[in-house]
Amino acid sequence: QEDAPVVAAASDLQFAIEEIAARFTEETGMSVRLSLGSTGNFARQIRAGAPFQIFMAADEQFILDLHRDGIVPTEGTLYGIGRIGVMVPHDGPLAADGRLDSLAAALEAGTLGRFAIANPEHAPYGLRAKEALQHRGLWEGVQPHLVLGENVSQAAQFALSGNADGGIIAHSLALAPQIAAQGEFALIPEEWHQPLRQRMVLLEGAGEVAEAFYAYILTPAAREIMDRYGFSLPAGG
Amino acid sequence: MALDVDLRAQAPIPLDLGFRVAPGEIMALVGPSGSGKTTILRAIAGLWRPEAGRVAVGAEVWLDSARRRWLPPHRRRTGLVFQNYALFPHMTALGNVMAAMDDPTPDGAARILGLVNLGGMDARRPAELSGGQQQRVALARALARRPLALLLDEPFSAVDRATRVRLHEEVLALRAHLSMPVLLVTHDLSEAERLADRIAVIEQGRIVAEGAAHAILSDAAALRVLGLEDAISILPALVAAHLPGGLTRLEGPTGPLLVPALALPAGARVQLRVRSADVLLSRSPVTGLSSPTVLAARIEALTPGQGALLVRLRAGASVISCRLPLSGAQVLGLSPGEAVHAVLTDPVVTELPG
Amino acid sequence: MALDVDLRAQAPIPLDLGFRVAPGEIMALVGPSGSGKTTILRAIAGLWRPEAGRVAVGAEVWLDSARRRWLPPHRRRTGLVFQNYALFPHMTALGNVMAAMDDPTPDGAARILGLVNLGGMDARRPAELSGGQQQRVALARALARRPLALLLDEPFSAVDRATRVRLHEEVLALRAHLSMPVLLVTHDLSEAERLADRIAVIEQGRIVAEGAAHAILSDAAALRVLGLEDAISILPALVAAHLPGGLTRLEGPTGPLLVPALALPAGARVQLRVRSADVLLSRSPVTGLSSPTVLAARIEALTPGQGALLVRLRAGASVISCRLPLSGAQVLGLSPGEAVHAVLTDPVVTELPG
Amino acid sequence: MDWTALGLSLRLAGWTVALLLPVSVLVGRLLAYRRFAGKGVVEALVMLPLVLPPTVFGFYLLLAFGRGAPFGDLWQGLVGRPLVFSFEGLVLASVIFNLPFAIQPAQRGFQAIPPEVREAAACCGMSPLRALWHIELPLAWPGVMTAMVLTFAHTLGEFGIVLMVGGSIPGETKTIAISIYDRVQAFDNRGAGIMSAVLVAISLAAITLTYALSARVGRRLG
Amino acid sequence: MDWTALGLSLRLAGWTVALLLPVSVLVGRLLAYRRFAGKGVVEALVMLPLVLPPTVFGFYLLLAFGRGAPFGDLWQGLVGRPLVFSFEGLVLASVIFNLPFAIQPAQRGFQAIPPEVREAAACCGMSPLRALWHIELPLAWPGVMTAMVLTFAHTLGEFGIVLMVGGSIPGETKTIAISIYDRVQAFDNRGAGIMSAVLVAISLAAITLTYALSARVGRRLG
Ligand SMILES: Nc1ncnc2c1ncn2[C@@H]1O[C@H](COP(=O)(O)OP(=O)(O)OP(=O)(O)O)[C@@H](O)[C@H]1O
Ligand SMILES: Nc1ncnc2c1ncn2[C@@H]1O[C@H](COP(=O)(O)OP(=O)(O)OP(=O)(O)O)[C@@H](O)[C@H]1O
Ligand code: MOO
Ligand SMILES: [Mg+2]
Ligand SMILES: [Mg+2]
Repeated sequence: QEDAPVVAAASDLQFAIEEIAARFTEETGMSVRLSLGSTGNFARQIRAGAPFQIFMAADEQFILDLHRDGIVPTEGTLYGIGRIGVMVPHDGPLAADGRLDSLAAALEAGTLGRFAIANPEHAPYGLRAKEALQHRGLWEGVQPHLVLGENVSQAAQFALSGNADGGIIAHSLALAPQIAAQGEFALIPEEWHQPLRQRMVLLEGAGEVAEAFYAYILTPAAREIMDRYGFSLPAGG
Repeated sequence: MALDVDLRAQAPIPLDLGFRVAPGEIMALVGPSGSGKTTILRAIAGLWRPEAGRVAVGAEVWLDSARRRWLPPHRRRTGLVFQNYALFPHMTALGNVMAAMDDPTPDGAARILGLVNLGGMDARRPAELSGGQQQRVALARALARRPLALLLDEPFSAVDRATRVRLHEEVLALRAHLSMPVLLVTHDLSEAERLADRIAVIEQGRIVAEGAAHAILSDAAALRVLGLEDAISILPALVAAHLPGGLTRLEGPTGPLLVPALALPAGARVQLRVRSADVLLSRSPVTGLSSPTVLAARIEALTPGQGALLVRLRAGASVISCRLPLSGAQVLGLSPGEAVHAVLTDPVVTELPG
Repeated sequence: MALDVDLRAQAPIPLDLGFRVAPGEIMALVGPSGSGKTTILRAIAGLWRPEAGRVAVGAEVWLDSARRRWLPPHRRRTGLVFQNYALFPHMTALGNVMAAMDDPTPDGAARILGLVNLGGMDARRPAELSGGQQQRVALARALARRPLALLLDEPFSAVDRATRVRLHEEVLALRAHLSMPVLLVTHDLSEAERLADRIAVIEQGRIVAEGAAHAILSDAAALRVLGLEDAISILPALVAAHLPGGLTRLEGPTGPLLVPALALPAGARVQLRVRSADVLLSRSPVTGLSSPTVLAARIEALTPGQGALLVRLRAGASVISCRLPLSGAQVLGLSPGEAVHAVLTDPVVTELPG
Repeated sequence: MDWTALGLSLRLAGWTVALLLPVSVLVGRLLAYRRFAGKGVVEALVMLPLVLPPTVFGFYLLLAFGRGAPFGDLWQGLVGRPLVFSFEGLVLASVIFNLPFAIQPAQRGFQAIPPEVREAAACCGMSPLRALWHIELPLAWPGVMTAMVLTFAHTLGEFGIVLMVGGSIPGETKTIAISIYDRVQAFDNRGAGIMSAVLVAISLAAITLTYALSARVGRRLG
Repeated sequence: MDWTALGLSLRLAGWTVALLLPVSVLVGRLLAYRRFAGKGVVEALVMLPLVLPPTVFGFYLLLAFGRGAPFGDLWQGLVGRPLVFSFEGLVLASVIFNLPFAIQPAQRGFQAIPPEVREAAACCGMSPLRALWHIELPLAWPGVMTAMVLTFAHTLGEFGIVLMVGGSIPGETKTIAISIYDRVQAFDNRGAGIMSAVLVAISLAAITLTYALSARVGRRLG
């Protein structure tokens, strides 16, 4: 365990990656250690020499930048496209409605309370949420109501704690049973925002186990889990 | 108002005593180190709570364990000089005094500091004062409160003789003026003698002797508790007449007494204090000696003491203690019942109030 | 080894003095409150650094501002009793004493506590001790260090008379035994008289009088600084013979002197101390008085004092101060140059070392 | 430079110190002088807000202050607006979180006063309140000072709790700490550096000034 | 329950306290007794690690300790492994971050010793070192104690710095604080609750015990 390779994974992968890692250990007898956090933080830590062997980012740009700067050997592989959607607590004032009509109505009526998204300044899911809101023409109006999570997981926290009327969170989180149970979720149309292209990369000095796990994520068994948590992969992507 | 004190405790030291100090009276508590003197003052001030007892000033009851009455220290109007001063370190001398005043004014506080000979030290903090100066600030602070009972725990121990004499006078003046009961803890018997009306000798938390100062100071047993053999006799008298040649004649229970001229009117009540070592005896009448104070007396008792003979004389209604070197007694060949002439070589004459 | 002290400073108080204390000698520092006595001890111990000066014990130089030498306090082997004790509050009495010992053993520390009459208080912390008990722990701690110089700042002020007498004896014994210089700050002149070989009178940071104890105690000017008018005369003498009738004959510069029998061998050197108020004068020879100590003297000077006449007598090579009530002088009609008989009513005879 | 956030942080720190000063004095004094059963446990309890990670602590506050929780609803009923995502909520959270800093050093400050000095105050006729004001406070001042400076500094830098119960609302709950963090996360190192420098400079000045003033206050109270 | 993380946190807190104890005593004593120009500024500087948000502070440590930074490279050259993302790195970060807690209360503790007691120690022939050990430390103990308990508790709860400098590597730098936060993030409230409860219980016990023991230590040193 002590020398099992460390996988740095964006927090939207929280549930999917845990399941994949468990399955991996079951099948191969090898194990990895998971470190979940914000993509930006991981990128910075990798620049500072963090001993991760695999980096799974929520936004491929971070990995492309690392590669450009010669910090990671390859451009890595796309492992999924993230989706966002509206999550509202049960019995909340808003309806879970992917086209955000309920949100727009509440705004109009002046009944909207707090609305949670991840911080668009640095959280990939936050930025996509912002784009979607802009696309729907709600960005200006909703701003005074926003509460910002440090990452998408915290945004979900806010959305569901009963202190906000709802929020825009990752599909992957909404699919997790413990979150799904707390509210209703509806996907926002894919075209409303830039795609959340999620890329992973093997870092310099990655060992055999890391390589095996990296490969495993792309196997159908793992893909099935990824799909289940909403990380669809476009055919041939 | 009189101070009534009655204290009983087992811990931290056994204590079992009671006494009363009249208004305007100074009572000295004397006794060996560790006998409980400070503890008594602390109990009166309310800083220590005895297991049982009663403390009252006049009708104001500060402690009555029978009735579960207990007044906290700040509600008791005491002026306490702590043995270790306990000044407020962050305040100046003036600030310390003002802290105890009901209507604090810098002028008032400065006046009290003047009383204890500390004029000009107003702005100094305790750390910038010498030991004796700190002690005097503590005294000034205790006085500033205009207390119902003044509790002085060795208040002059760090003060030089000259200042001490002056402070004695201040305390006496104050006592007469404010007529409050004063409790004075001291190890200096001449201080007790000069200041106190009554003395209580404390030993192991009990009063082993108590009485008028002159009685205690001539009580050999009481003095032995204090490690002293030197008794002091006190003779009351009235000023009778002023004689030519710088003499004053007193009349008292001992018969007429000549003393160096006093600046007191005829009829004034005075008291003579004589150390037992300052009494000389002669079989024949004494004349032509530089000390005029000679009286006729009769030997009541002869007790051999440490390297000396203790002689108890009776002169009229008074008793005079006299300590003679053994040789002196042998030379004279004294025996009880004999008449002698006693020369009082250095009597201290003080006026009595009233 | 002798203690050499020379101190000069402007702040916080002006200080300008120097003195030397021989090994085995006790020098008393007396003076009004705030005159700088504590400051002097602190400078010697290294707790305060004067602007200029020199402090040395024998060849060991602790401070020499000319040579920029300065030894920190813990490297100076002093035993200092602080005026406010400064005990270590977290340690027991025993711990306090052991803290100052080179080879700390509980037995050794307990022995020293016994010396200061504190047997059985070993396990008490300062907060559980009375004022006088704390002061004695401080004394024990200072002694425990086996210092090269013992510095005592009013070390007995909180101690009762009986204990004080005992402590005086301890200090004298120790001084003789260890032969270290001792500096004693005290306000109690009888203490200075009993303990000190020499006295320095401090006023405003200067020595205004310094000399053998008997000289200072009979120096009216010096005493006035201390607020005293009561001079003490000191007469050296040799034990000549023991007479029948409980008397001893002394020979000295004053001629023969009879005193109550002494338990000293013939040839022993002694010294008589007489308070000026304890001298009576007579024109005619005195006999039959209970005090045997009478000597012939000549009047050197007559000075009117406060309500008294101060008489300076010469007897052989010695000078005796005498304070007479004005009346006494008038009765006798004294004038300078006359021969008189002086009765010493209560001389204190002490043996001199050697 | 996000001046709004800095102003908010300073306001937050100011309120926290102002509210904790009496608590620090009263509870610190109580723990210093009173003896009671289980005092050791109380002293340890005072430390607890430190032990939980601020984010986790904040999470529980979010639950406790939030809609549906008794306290949150009570507040909403009384004040008319929710406690979470509001400045008041931050102040409350900050007060709770800073309890250990506020109480412990003050307690030590009170303990350091020699007992006979407090006794002398009583014998001078000072009521406990006057003694507190004129004697105990000036003498315990270094400890209380430490308590307040620690609280002030810690509130400025507090991040996790604010993140959890604040929601990063500009002008309301987006403190300078969050703002700097956002710059860092956005890889705007220069912006973060400037803000950090300003924050550090202001804090340094504020603390130095406080120390200097406190020496005077100590004297004035005397 | 993540026992590995708890063990790691306790180890980290232990090391931090152990390393800061001498610093707290020496620097605290220095600030308490020495007078020098600019002391007020030094005292304020000591407070600074508190003022920056831990995450930001951690970010700068990451820059200072990381690859390419002189200090980080020096360490790597000497020890053979990087300082950041290692337990040693966490300890170092934690030591720096806890300086204010460690120094301030200790300083007050030393200041509370009456000067004449220290003078008496010197007059008893105690060298400064012996006086420190036998007199000053036992008397300043409450302050030093407070410093260490604050440090201990704060290290257990520290999150931001550990996250930044550590990288949350299980068994190496993933402390209990991060582990609890992860549970919270994963909406595993039950897991987070259990871990929080265990952490609180252990801390409570540890602090209570420390207070009790410290009373004894104070006595023993006497
Ligand atoms: N820090 C200071 N600032 C100003 N004056 C001071 C300071 N310390 C001492 N003094 C003054 O120096 C003088 C000498 O003090 P010192 O303690 O030596 O006197 P002392 O002779 O020991 O008096 P006492 O018999 O009352 O103890 C005093 O008048 C005192 O007020
Ligand atoms: N907390 C305590 N625990 C045990 N004994 C104590 C405690 N406090 C005081 N004592 C003892 O009580 C006795 C009386 O103390 P107190 O201070 O009343 O004496 P005192 O007569 O004032 O002595 P001194 O003249 O030396 O000041 C002393 O023997 C002292 O050791
Ligand atoms: O990768 Mo995140 O969870 O949007 O910070
Ligand atoms: Mg006492
Ligand atoms: Mg002095």
